[in-house]
Amino acid sequence: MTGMAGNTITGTGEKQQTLLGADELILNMGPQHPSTHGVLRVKLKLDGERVIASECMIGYLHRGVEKIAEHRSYQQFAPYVDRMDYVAAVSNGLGYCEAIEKLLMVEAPPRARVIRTILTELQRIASHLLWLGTHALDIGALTPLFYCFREREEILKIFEKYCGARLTTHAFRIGGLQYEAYDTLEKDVERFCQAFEPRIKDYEDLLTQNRIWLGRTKGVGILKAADAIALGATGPVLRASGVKWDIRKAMPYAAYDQYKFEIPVGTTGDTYDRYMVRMEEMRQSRLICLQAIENIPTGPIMAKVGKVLKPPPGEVYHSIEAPKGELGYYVISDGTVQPYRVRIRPPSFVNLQSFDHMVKGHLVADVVAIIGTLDIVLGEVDR
Amino acid sequence: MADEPKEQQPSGVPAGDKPAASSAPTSTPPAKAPAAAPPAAAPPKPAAPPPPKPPVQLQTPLNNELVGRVRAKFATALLEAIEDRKQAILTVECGRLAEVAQYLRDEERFDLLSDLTALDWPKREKRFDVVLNLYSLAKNERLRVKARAGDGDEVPSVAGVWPTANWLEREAFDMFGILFAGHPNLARILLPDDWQGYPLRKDYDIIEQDTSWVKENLGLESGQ
Amino acid sequence: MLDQAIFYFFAGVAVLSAILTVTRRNVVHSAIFLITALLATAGIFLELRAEFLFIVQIILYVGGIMVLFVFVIMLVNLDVAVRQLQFARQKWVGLLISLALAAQVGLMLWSSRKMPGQGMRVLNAVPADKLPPNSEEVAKSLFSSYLLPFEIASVLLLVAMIGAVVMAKKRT
Amino acid sequence: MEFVKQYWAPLVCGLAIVAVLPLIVGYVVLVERKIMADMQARLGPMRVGPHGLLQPIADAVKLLIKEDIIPDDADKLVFWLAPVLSVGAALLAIAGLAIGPAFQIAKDVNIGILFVVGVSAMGIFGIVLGGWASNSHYSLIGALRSSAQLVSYETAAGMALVCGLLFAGTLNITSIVEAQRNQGIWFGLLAPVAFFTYLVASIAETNRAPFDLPEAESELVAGYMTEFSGFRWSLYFLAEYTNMIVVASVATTLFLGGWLRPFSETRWLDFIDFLPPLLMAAIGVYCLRRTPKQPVRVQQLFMLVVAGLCFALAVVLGAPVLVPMAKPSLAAAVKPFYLGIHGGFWFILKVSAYIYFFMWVRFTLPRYRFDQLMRLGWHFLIPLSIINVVLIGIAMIVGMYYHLNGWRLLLATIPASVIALIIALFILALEQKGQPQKAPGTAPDSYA
Repeated sequence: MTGMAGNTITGTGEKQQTLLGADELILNMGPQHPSTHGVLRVKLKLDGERVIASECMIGYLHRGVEKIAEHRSYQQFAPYVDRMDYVAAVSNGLGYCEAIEKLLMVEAPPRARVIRTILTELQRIASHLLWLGTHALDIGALTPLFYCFREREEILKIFEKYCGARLTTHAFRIGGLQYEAYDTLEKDVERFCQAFEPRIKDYEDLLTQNRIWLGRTKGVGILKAADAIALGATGPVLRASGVKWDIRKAMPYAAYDQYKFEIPVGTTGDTYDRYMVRMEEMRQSRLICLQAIENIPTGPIMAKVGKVLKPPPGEVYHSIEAPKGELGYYVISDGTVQPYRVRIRPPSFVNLQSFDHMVKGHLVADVVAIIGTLDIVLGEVDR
Repeated sequence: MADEPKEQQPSGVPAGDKPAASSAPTSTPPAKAPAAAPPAAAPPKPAAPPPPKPPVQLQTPLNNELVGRVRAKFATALLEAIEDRKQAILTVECGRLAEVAQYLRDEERFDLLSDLTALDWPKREKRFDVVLNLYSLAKNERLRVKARAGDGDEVPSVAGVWPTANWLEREAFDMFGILFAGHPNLARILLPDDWQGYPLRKDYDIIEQDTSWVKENLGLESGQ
Repeated sequence: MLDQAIFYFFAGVAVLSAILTVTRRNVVHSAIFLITALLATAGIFLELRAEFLFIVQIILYVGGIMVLFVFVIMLVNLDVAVRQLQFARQKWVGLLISLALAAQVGLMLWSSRKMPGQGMRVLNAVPADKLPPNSEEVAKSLFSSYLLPFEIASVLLLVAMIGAVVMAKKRT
Repeated sequence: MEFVKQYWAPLVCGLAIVAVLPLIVGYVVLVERKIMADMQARLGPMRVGPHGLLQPIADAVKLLIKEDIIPDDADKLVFWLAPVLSVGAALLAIAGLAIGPAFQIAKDVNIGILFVVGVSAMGIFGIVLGGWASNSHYSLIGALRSSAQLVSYETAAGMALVCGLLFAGTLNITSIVEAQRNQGIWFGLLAPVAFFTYLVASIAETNRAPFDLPEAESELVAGYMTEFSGFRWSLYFLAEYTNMIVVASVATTLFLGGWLRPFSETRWLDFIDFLPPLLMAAIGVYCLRRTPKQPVRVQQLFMLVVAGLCFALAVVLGAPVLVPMAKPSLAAAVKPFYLGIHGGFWFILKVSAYIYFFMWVRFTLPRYRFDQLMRLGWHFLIPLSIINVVLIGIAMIVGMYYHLNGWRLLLATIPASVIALIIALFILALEQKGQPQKAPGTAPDSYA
């Protein structure tokens, strides 16, 4: 398995005999590159068009979030969590708040948990929409991007009505919710879900049966199930390789155990399967939202948690199913107001590790497609 | 919090062996005497929020069949098995971490290494804790394995067992300076290669770092 | 008078760019001058009202062969080729051959001078009415009287193409 | 002198083309951006002039005053020459085209279509030399890729043209259209497979839509155009769009019956002649109705001007059709006038429909990878077009044998086209079976 470990391109390595006798070409992609989804630098060793080896250089967006956590109180650190995966801020917040609630051995009231589920699922759809738009744009299809952003705009409007912010929402508080659901929340979500179904069909018409799209995604960036588990890939990347594991089903949190939804699983683990898995996930999230808004339980929206949180010393590891994969929080408290250590397990960081494994043997054009299909957000990779 | 996997409940009565306090709090008054045995009837789940009396002791020693098998196989290596908030924690001797990891992955089928990180307890003589959060897809079960390492000790790398540990160990090295023996390419991953010091160590003072950088690069006194 | 002027212009351009092709040190420049030389000859064909030859010259030589020339120049990394010594002191051999060639041309010119009306220097005037469409003429002659050479040539080309494909196949 | 006397008309037309073309290309770009926006649920350029109508002028001025950067040790001569060569080839190709029966620069050039194709093939040099001259590794790869693509798709386009020429029997553009008029049917209907192959090959030849690999933004920055800025870059841009117009007009001339009105020979369909003026009048009315909705006074004025223009055009187009009705005596005098203007209208309508299809394909389809693109060209398009030539030849012989001409020739050509399609599917199946999902490692390297 050691062969799996990411190899680095040191200057020494023997010069492989390439096609025209020309030495291999070291091509630098990024950190400023239209398709690296943020400040990722990929060092590609090419033989003509073919990639022999690749190495990801990350850290350009490292803000030292974990160091900051040790100097902030539990509530003060919550907004920082949104800045990591800025595309799916709501689910970051949910993960953090639930981890601290677990540390406090406190449980959010049912009404709060249902509203949290609705907002997290909407955020998953928004995150997948952004992924679909940029992924299709990298492969050359110009139109899906604008359709996806039109739908995503609807979701961001709902967030704005609920908590005033669109992107880094800080929508949840430790122990429950800060804001009561605004009165037309059910109607807005209902309207969005009704309008969304035909829209997904539009994307599918544009891409799924498109021969060029099939040509560019089928058999590209294959990650077999065993490799996916060994490389720690989680979320849609793992499920597309055929492993049926979703934290929402395996270890249900918030209100997921109350709703029926399937988990889409791929077969070959290539870019096309990851595309199909994410499209199906969007449909399932829509179903969850519809089931959830039917009966949002009444009652308090905040558990009895004091103003000053001093969780008993100890540690907890809590993970949720973020749109990109398993987002884990390992929080250690020493009984004081500030956490002793908050370790965040970012799905994009771990999924990016399988990039080197996937890209070997492909052409430069596929590198772009593989970065897109991993759906990485550099804010989360670098923390 | 219905997410606790049922079969993971500690069946046996907490055995009598002493729970070495896994987290010796530095700044707070020594709330628990490290040697004192935990109150026998540790309430499985404190119903009311912890009353202002000294913070209740949540770490209870753990002795289920998993711990039994591991103790049978690695008698001396397994230093301690406790449970904190219904999550199993095994503390393993640092030298034999790789072996235990191999065993856990092959026999116990913990095939997914969710996370590998490190903790810094400057007060202790072996200051670092290397923490592995494992997950078993088959048994839908989580396990946390800890190994204590001093500053400059060589921790055997588990990148051989789970390739995902490659970058996670590089990050632990980058942030804490823990050396991992047998790691294919131990180098900084997030910080620039010529960065001095290891930021996530407790004694790595941000203010001091900022003033020294400003003085060195800009040649003037930083306003901090 | 105008035809004379155009002819000499094209002929001048052709000769000049031919010389430049040979003397340029930069390979791409010489390729460009070779293209101008071929275009100039195409111009001369046009001047002689042979538009089919004109367009065939452009498509074949300039659009086909020269593109591959430039293609190869790009692919093979040039810095190695430029450093090698180009002019291997074959001045004398070159001079000798050009003299022989000049003698031959001179002989032809001199001998044609005596034949009335066939003189190379005198171009016949442009016929006033519509020209016989020479594409059709070329086609007719190609497929009637010269059918056999046409077929042999095409077979030859086919063989050459197959040979190229076989050689270029990757020794996998 | 007598030279000027003899050739003043083509000279003037040539001058007009070179002057007007950048403007036409500017507005083609605007139309493309507007249609793209419309397809993507947005508005497109709206800021410069009413509905962005002055955008091309703004673009042109921007490009002119932009700083002209030359990479430091680039080859000055070649760096200057490359875009000029590209535009020169494209403009020269336009000279061979015939917009209407009246408007043709190179009057009845005997090798019409061949001239246009041959000269536009010279555009490759502009691209290759441009890529080489800016001596950055990205543009060199981009240049090599695009030249490989152009060379391979030219063959396919050439064979498709051959198929069309089989029906026409001549290379001269005006006589091709005459042939379509005499046979009463457009060659595109007789040889649909050839038309389809030419369509695909022409998209690839102008580096557009699914085949726009050389300047695929997501990979090699901007391919051969990377180092060119300001006016040099706009020359390449001009060349690309002129090539698009050239390719569209060649296709229209050969497959869509040049300047012929649909069903030009059937007398009882003559009311189609009223279509152009009515269409123009309709656009004029639409502009009038939109005028009050314009926010700014000057935009309302502008819309009025546009409406006036449309009505004037409607009158100009209507006159040759209405006048003979009013005074039959004038019919003969009006005839050439009618042919020229209506012919021009239909030609431009068909060319713009063809270009609209280019744009439509560009906004919906993702981009091919380079080796897929080459495989499509060599393994599918070229064999298909060659087979199609053979089949159409056989169909024509059968047609001659049974004296089928005009619409009846369809009886022979339709089976030929069907057989060609079956063979095409067979090739595709072969392709699919040959390497259903070849491991990427063994994908044919594009330079092999």
